[in-house]
Amino acid sequence: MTTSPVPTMNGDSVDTDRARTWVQAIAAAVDQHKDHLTQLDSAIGDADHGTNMHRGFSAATTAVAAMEPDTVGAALITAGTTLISTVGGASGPLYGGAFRAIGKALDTPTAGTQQLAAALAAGLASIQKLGAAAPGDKTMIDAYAPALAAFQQQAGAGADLAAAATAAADAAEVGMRSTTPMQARKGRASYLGARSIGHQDPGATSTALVFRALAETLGAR
Amino acid sequence: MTTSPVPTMNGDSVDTDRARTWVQAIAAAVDQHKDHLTQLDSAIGDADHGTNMHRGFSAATTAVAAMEPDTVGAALITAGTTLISTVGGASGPLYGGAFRAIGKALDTPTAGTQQLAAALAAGLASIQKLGAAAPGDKTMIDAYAPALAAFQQQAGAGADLAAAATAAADAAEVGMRSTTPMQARKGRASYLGARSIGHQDPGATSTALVFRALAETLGAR
Amino acid sequence: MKKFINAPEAVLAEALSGIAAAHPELKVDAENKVISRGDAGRRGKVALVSGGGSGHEPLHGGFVGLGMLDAACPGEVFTSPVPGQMLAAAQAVDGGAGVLFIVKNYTGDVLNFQMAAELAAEEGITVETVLVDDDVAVKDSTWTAGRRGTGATVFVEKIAGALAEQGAGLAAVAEMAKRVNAASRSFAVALTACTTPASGKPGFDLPEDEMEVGVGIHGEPGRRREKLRPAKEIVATALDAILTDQPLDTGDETIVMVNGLGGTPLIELYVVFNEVAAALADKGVVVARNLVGNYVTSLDMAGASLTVCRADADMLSLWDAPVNTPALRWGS
Amino acid sequence: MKKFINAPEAVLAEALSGIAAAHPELKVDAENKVISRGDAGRRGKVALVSGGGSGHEPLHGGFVGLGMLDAACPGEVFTSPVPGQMLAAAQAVDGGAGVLFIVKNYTGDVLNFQMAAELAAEEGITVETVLVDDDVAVKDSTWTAGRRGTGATVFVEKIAGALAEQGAGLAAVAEMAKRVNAASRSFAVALTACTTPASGKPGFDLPEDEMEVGVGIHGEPGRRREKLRPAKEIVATALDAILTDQPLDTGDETIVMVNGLGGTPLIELYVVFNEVAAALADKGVVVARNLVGNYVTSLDMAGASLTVCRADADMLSLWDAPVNTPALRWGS
Ligand SMILES: Nc1ncnc2c1ncn2[C@@H]1O[C@H](COP(=O)(O)OP(=O)(O)O)[C@@H](O)[C@H]1O
Ligand SMILES: Nc1ncnc2c1ncn2[C@@H]1O[C@H](COP(=O)(O)OP(=O)(O)O)[C@@H](O)[C@H]1O
Ligand SMILES: [Mg+2]
Ligand SMILES: [Mg+2]
Ligand SMILES: [Mg+2]
Ligand SMILES: [Mg+2]
Repeated sequence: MTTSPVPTMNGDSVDTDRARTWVQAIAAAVDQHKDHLTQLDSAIGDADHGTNMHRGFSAATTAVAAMEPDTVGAALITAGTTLISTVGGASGPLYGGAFRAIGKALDTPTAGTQQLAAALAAGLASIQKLGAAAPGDKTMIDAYAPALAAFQQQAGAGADLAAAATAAADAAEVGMRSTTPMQARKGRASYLGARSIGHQDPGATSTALVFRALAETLGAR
Repeated sequence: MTTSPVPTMNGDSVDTDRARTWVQAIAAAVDQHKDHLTQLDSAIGDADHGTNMHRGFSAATTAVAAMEPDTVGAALITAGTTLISTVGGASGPLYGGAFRAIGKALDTPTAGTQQLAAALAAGLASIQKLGAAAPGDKTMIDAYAPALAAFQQQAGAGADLAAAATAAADAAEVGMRSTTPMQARKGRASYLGARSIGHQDPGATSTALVFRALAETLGAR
Repeated sequence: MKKFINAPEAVLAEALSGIAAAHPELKVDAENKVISRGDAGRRGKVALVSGGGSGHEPLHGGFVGLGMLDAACPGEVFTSPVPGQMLAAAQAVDGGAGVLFIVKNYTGDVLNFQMAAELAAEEGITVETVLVDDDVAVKDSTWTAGRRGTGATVFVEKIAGALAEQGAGLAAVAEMAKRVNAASRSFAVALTACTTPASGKPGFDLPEDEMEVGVGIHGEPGRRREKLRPAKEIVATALDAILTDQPLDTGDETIVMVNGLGGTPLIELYVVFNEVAAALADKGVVVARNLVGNYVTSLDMAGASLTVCRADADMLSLWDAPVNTPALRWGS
Repeated sequence: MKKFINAPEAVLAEALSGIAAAHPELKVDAENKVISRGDAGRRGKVALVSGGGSGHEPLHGGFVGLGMLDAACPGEVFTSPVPGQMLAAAQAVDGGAGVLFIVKNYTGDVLNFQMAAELAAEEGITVETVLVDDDVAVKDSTWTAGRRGTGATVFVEKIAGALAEQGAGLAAVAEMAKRVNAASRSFAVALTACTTPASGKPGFDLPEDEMEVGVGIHGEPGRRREKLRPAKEIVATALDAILTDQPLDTGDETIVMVNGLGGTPLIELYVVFNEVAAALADKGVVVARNLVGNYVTSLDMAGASLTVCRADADMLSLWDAPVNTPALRWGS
């Protein structure tokens, strides 16, 4: 997950274009890491997470490209709805619901760090409400929760969007790696019992891609 | 196919005991070469020739052991009938019919070289009548026909049984090896067309065992 | 990867088209990916809808027809279908008496069917949901995803389908489906991994003398790996897991399925059934009905699952009721 | 070797015992290894007997029942049964109207059934024999063993069985069986070899990107080895071989079977059938009836065969007649 230099023209607010760019950036990252995600899912799941994410975010990219959104959230709601209607599996409703929740919390033409922090929190709440998983269960939450905490902490400390998103992406990757020694208690990997230990969770891995894409979109270097 | 020294007490006639011993010797050889026969059949057939021969000759040995035969042929007829009723496949009726034909031609308490030559000829005739294969078709006939010819030639030249049977066994092995470059025209291997070339025929291989067992039984060294 | 396909992405659409060509008595909605009965939507009949990832054929599409499902929604291979599909299915088959969703207990299936149920309710369709969770290889607990749904799905679909066909109401059909699930337990063993079209590689490597014990139907490894053992001992392990969870008494009547996971020769399934029948007879348990064959597969996995349902008289008589689907057919 | 068995030598006997337990409506003679209809030997009904090596299940035992076979004699795996078995079967099912032996054209099957026919004649049973030889991968010639019998066996058994059920005489039933065979052609492709219990190893090694074209059902390699190709092209190859041998005209009606060889997922068979249906539609050929599934298998071989029968009105109506066997069941 390398970071390419992106101009930071609008460092302290997200606009409708950037929301769209985020979706596209996730799609690009998923495209690049598709086989890796599927491989991770092959070890402790059913070998479809890469294909699932790819199908969903390709469709979401197409859907948001066709829009003329008025609010930051509009594109994200569309992306979420598209994920729900194209992905299937566990990740479809979980990511779909999260993006819809994030989008609904961004019903303004632009949004700042605090507002984005609240929106990301709504996303996590949606995942937890649907999936009933807790941190430590070896799911996407183990990347999402620390990412959100880092973002909130930076936002509270007055950091700009790029800095907050970069901190979130870094924390997501740490969280992603922390899933390796965990024993899964939710999702398909839980069927393996102790044998799920020693493998990185595919959903936590895609969540790290989502936050890295956000950091890139918001201008991190 | 090594030859163990067997006492040549009755060099110029076969008796009822020797007929039985022949069947047992074939069973022992088949037992030893079972996997090899199956392996050959795996390359150009259906991987059952070793199992088939083993099932048949085990049953035949049991059947002849329980007999008190009056004629040389009686045990061979029983062996043939047992092969027919236990082997199945192509080799069951072919070998079964052959042993029955050989046995019928030996309806005397003892038999000499000439009579055995005629009996072996009756065996080949049975195989050809049932299976309609000719020399060169890559079947057991390619071992049987040269073996019979060698036996007949030795018998005509006044050789004793052991010498004739040894010549037959040697010729059967040459014939067996000659099947490798042939393209099969009969049996299952024929389905492979040109791809049957380069593989030794399993039935010719078991026929070589049959003649080597005869030579051993009749006292070859 | 060796498969009779044109492209991994095209498998589902092309298979659906093949199903449509092979079974003109079914309706196949290619756009929404819904397979339904030719006479679906009959007024007053409770409609049964199931679905799940593809790769388990004949489940579920092969069980659409008289006396069983009204519609099936196949997802991508090993991926739950999406709510829109399920909604389209519910709309296609609702005859005003409501729709029963039969959902195998996997997070993806549960969440997507849950969303579909909400959408259907918004459209004025009454939906009940039954979760199938029969796999005793997975420990049940409120802290986990719970047990997987596997072989019992066939029993639930058959028996609830028969009851719906007889005109029972939604609550009664849902209740029966739950009873069948509650009475059923499954356990599976695999000798090889399966290969999904998208991943192109077997899900795991298994040495020539080992087996995966307690596997699911999505190519995941099982609870543990063991040395391969004779059929008799494998059956003893499976039955033991099942009977520990749900003891059976002398005289209890059962419906038993020995199911192939896709790559197991039928002759072996009969060898397995022979052991199951003998072991249950030893315990005085009656195998009143049985299925031996490939019903809930996992692509090309060489493996077998055992499902035992303690069946009461109602269940047995509904089991015997006519069924006319591509994969299950009897009665008139 | 990984199989759900106890011992290679015990497979056949134990599977037969499993079949007996699973299908109480059939009679299984464990000693003679004969599976027959519960009501076999009905006076005046022509009896159909088939058999062959085991490992092709559901063929033949799965086709014993109303409207199809009266008895099946399973041999050892891939080994023709013996004459004594066939005689026992003929004796068990003869109702005085004669027995039709349905024999797949393999040297072993032909010779053993020939001997059985002689034995039966000695017992006063009238026997007719029909040879099934539909596999166009093998060139027909008086100098060779001739074509193999494969998928068409199912068509012959179904259609001749229906005619016998209607009370037709032996000559008419035999004649119909021959007509069906003459109208049928098959071709098969394999992606992997199968492993017999006795040999314990796959019959051949096939690289990850190659397939065997023109294979039989006994694990032998095919006519040639080729690079693996998309389903569409594989179907084109198979259809081309079939139609070159027996051209079909626009408007011709056919019964088509896409058959799995044991290790092929059903979803792939539907992808294949989709291609077959499209290709035949292109030529104006009508697929009037079809079967998609595992009917004539080769243990765990991943492979598929295509059988096309040009069916006249008689054949179609006999096809539709009721059949009630473990593997094929319809009508009432
Ligand atoms: N209950 C849950 N809560 C949060 N995340 C979950 C839950 N169940 C599964 N996941 C996530 O979903 C990922 C798997 O997604 P995917 O493979 O697309 O779906 P499926 O498991 O249905 O095949 C897991 O790696 C895990 O991170
Ligand atoms: N028509 C025939 N005439 C003579 N021998 C034959 C004929 N057909 C097959 N065989 C012999 O039988 C052998 C195969 O025997 P076996 O494997 O036991 O039977 P099957 O081919 O039925 O599996 C072949 O190797 C060949 O030597
Ligand atoms: Mg997955
Ligand atoms: Mg053979
Ligand atoms: Mg999945
Ligand atoms: Mg054979």
